[in-house]
Amino acid sequence: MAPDPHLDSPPAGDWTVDELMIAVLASCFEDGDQACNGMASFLPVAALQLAKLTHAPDLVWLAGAVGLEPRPGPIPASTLEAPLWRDALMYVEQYGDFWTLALNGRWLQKFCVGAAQLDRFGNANNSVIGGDFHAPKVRLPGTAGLADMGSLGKQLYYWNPNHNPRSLVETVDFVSCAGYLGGGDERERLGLTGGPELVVTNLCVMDFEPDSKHMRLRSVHPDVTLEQVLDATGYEPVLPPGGVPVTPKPTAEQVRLIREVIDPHGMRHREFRRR
Amino acid sequence: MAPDPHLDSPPAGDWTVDELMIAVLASCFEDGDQACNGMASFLPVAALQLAKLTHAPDLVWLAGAVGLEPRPGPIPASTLEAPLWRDALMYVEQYGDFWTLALNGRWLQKFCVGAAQLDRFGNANNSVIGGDFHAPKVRLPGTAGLADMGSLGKQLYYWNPNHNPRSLVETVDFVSCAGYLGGGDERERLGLTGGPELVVTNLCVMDFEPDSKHMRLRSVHPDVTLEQVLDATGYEPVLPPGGVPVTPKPTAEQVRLIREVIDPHGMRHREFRRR
Amino acid sequence: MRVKQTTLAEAASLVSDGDTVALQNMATQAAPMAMVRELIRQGRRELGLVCLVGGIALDWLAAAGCMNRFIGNAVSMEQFGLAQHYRRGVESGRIRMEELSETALLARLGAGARNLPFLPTRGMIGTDLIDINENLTMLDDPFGGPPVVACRALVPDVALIHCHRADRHGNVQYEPTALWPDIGIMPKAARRVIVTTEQIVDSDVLRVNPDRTVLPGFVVDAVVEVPWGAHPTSFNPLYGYDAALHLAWAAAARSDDDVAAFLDSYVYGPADHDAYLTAVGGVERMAALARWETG
Amino acid sequence: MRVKQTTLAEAASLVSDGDTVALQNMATQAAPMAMVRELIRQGRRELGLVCLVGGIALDWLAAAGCMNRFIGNAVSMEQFGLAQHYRRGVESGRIRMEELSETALLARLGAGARNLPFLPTRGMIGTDLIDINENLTMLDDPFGGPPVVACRALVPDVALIHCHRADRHGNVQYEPTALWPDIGIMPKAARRVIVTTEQIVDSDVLRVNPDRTVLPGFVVDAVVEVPWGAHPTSFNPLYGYDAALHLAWAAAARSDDDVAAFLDSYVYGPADHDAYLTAVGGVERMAALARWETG
Repeated sequence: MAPDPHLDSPPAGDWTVDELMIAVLASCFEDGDQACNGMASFLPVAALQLAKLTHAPDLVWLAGAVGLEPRPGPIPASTLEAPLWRDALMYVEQYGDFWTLALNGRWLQKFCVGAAQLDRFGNANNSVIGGDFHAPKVRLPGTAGLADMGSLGKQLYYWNPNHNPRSLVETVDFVSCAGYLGGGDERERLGLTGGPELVVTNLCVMDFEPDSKHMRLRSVHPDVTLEQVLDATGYEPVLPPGGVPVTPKPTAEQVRLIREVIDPHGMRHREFRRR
Repeated sequence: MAPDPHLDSPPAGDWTVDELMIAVLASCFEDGDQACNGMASFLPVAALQLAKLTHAPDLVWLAGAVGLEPRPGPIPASTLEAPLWRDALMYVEQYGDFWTLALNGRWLQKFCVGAAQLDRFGNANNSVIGGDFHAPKVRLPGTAGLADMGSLGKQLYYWNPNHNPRSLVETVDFVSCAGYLGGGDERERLGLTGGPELVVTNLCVMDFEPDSKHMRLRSVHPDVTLEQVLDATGYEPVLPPGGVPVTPKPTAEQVRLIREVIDPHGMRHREFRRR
Repeated sequence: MRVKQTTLAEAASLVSDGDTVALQNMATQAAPMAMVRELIRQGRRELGLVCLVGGIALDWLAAAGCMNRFIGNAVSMEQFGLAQHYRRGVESGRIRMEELSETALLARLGAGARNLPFLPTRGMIGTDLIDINENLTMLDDPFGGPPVVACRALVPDVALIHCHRADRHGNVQYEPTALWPDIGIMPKAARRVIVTTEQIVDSDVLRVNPDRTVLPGFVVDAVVEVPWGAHPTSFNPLYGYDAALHLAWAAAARSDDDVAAFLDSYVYGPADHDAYLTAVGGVERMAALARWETG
Repeated sequence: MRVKQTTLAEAASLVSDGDTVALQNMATQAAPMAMVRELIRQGRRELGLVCLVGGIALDWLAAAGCMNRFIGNAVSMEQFGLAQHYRRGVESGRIRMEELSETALLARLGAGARNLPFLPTRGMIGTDLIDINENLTMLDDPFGGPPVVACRALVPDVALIHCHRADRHGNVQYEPTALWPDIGIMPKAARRVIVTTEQIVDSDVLRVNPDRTVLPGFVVDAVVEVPWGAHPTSFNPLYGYDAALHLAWAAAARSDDDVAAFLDSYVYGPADHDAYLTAVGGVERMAALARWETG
């Protein structure tokens, strides 16, 4: 989230929280990075496209972890179906190619993660809630590639369109994706590099305090109060000294690109309806 | 080498030893087997084609370990170049596909091996002769896929167009391909199944005594004497009780197929010139 | 090459009660649905399913009581929500899930295909997935490097695959499209392989594009021609997923009566695959899906 | 995507003395020969080469004194005999060979590509190859199955690849042909990747056949257009190997004077790649090789 000259256009007068979240996620990607997306990932896909259209034209997108640099077009109804990667430069075979590239450690170093539960140390859970693993209260979809990405030295960017105390919890019921585990240097001691970088919700942006690895409030969105954030969070985030800044609004140009070019059919709103 | 009705045509009046060796190797393959070939493997390629044209029409050939069931045609100047696998049904990718199929253990269970040195227990050497491994008297080409095939439960069929005491030796200078190692159950004790089945040379056919795993004379080619074989062999092969049979001559039909259909350009003779 | 062509019913007889079945599938994509319906109709029981990402196929198998275990990465119909019957099966303890990361599932299947006792990954380290799974264990690098997660070989009894075209010998070809791992590795790991195909063609047709052949016939035990055989999942580039049928299932899944009616209409009822295609909208509907009018 | 297009000379500067260089090659096939000649001309020393099967490229590098070690399966020019200079290099102790089975080389490179400390194989068990190699060791299966041979990760400094077409961003495409492992895994294992290509095309040309793209541009550091860049090896389907030049080399290899004259004529002498093509027979010769008149 370094300051970026391409974003220095006036803030939008008319914006919504999905657009703000997309703008924040877009700012996480730098020119020359590579990134893929998974299932039901409308906000990350929009963010990657926004980054490419603004400050990171040489960001490489592996659509659905399959199609290399498809021709730009409106986001379709699925982020894991063929229309997403139409006219790609390459179909990346998954077994030998995609996971080899992802394991390598030099490429695809940033990954956006949606998680049903996320705890104060950035551990994520998409597996089970409550009960026993083999007879849980709630069976979630499963960890899929996430359990890999969390342990392979990637920088993880969590997004959550529905910030509430059931999704942001003191301790996850099950670690399906390694964050900072118990905090401090526990991750490091297991030989893991990388880790969670940022959490972008519909209320705020959080990062991680460098030593303790406790989640830390970085900014609160415009029109949201600190109290609202704390009430909606299942633990106490570290507060930055000297008050919590307000998340910058998306610029007018960013909002225009999202609405007119990237997602004219409003697929991104599905993420908010879903929960 | 079960008796085969397709071979019951009259023996050729006019045949040469390359044709006899091809006929013997062809008889090792059964209908429904799969087999590939490596570099400079004119006799095995001719044998596979002969088997397909006679008793084993459903033998599957992976030409050069690349091209599945190419259209039949005269053997070209290389058994590892594209003309061999022209018009194949499939190009088998080598890393993920070919070696996965070969490692599996259910497919490609028979493999023809050419070796610079072969010892009485069927261990083969294509690595170094004499001196130290890192400053040998003779550096041979290297083991390539052979060191795999010897340990993966395959049935190995050795061919040697130049039977002499330097190529059939008491003990190989270096084991680049596991035969029966020190004999007896040593191979079994390492957990290895399969192993050498047959040795086909320009003088004779040998197999392996079931218990000791010593090489055993199975038949001597027409017009070759037992003494010639023993003189040309760097160890004493086990002799079958009751005298050594004569290797059956190729049939007239086999010779015709080899000369007119399979190898009209006589590429098979290169194997005899080479040594 | 030997002839492997047969019927859906004959091919399904290669799957026995209790088998571990590797199923090509990816959320809303490319599942051999005609074969799945045949297994349900034939009343298979206690199947274990292996998928990368299980979709509607898994939910139908769960609803019909055909399965009692799952090995895979995730189960989801993506935009059509969770697979509710699968989910309730796990929550009630009727279905046991072995949850693996993608590299771990690929390592387990890869080891199975290659006759290796295990393959390693560096994924999952630090998660709770390792300790609860007897098929995973931490292993020191014998060369002094970092430890790995050893993933035990998995050899499914049978793999079910759907493809664009095949010859009657079972040589399997795909149109250029996303090649998911289930195509590349499951059929090599499994003891038996059943292929359904949009079209059976002469072998010479395959020779035009040998680079598009992904499986040699000798690994295949049965091949069956089933046009639209992946419906209601998508089969790119030929046709899109059927959103209407997915939504109808998601709605029906809430009540036992509706589920029974749904399965009667679309799984148990139709006498054969043609009757199924008629039941889901026939030629007109298929033509729309071929234009990717999926909604 | 970033632009990676450059010249042979610039690209060769990415290879330093002492580097471990993974070289696409298969007896008489598909070696990036133009890049090999450039390295010889630039006088690189103490290179380690990694090939599946090394051919004439390796013999030239050995004759020119550029290499002191080799990791691979075999070295042979098939019908044109052994690589005599490479062979004498090993026999004299000037070149050290790490001899690996095919699965072992693929395991070492595969581990390097996947950032795993090792990968296992079941090949080579019982041979003498394991004990003499510190990069191989027997390892017990943690699940109680049979032991495996652990193959330590190999990360070459640079990989040299030749392809049919690429765009200026380094996205690499092949015509349908045999895909040897060096294409699939070496470039992912190596720290840097240099691609020579028969043709640089607009990216939109690649979009017509995305299934034929085998490497994404982001793994590639330099791409150079070099038509006939694999000569005198073959580059199927475009052209066959040059038997005459292979035979000329095999004959020259017997005498030091002849070797020097040969290298002067075909490697050191020609000012650039066009001059090389003229020296080996020019347009007419290339046209014959394109018809696979290789003799």
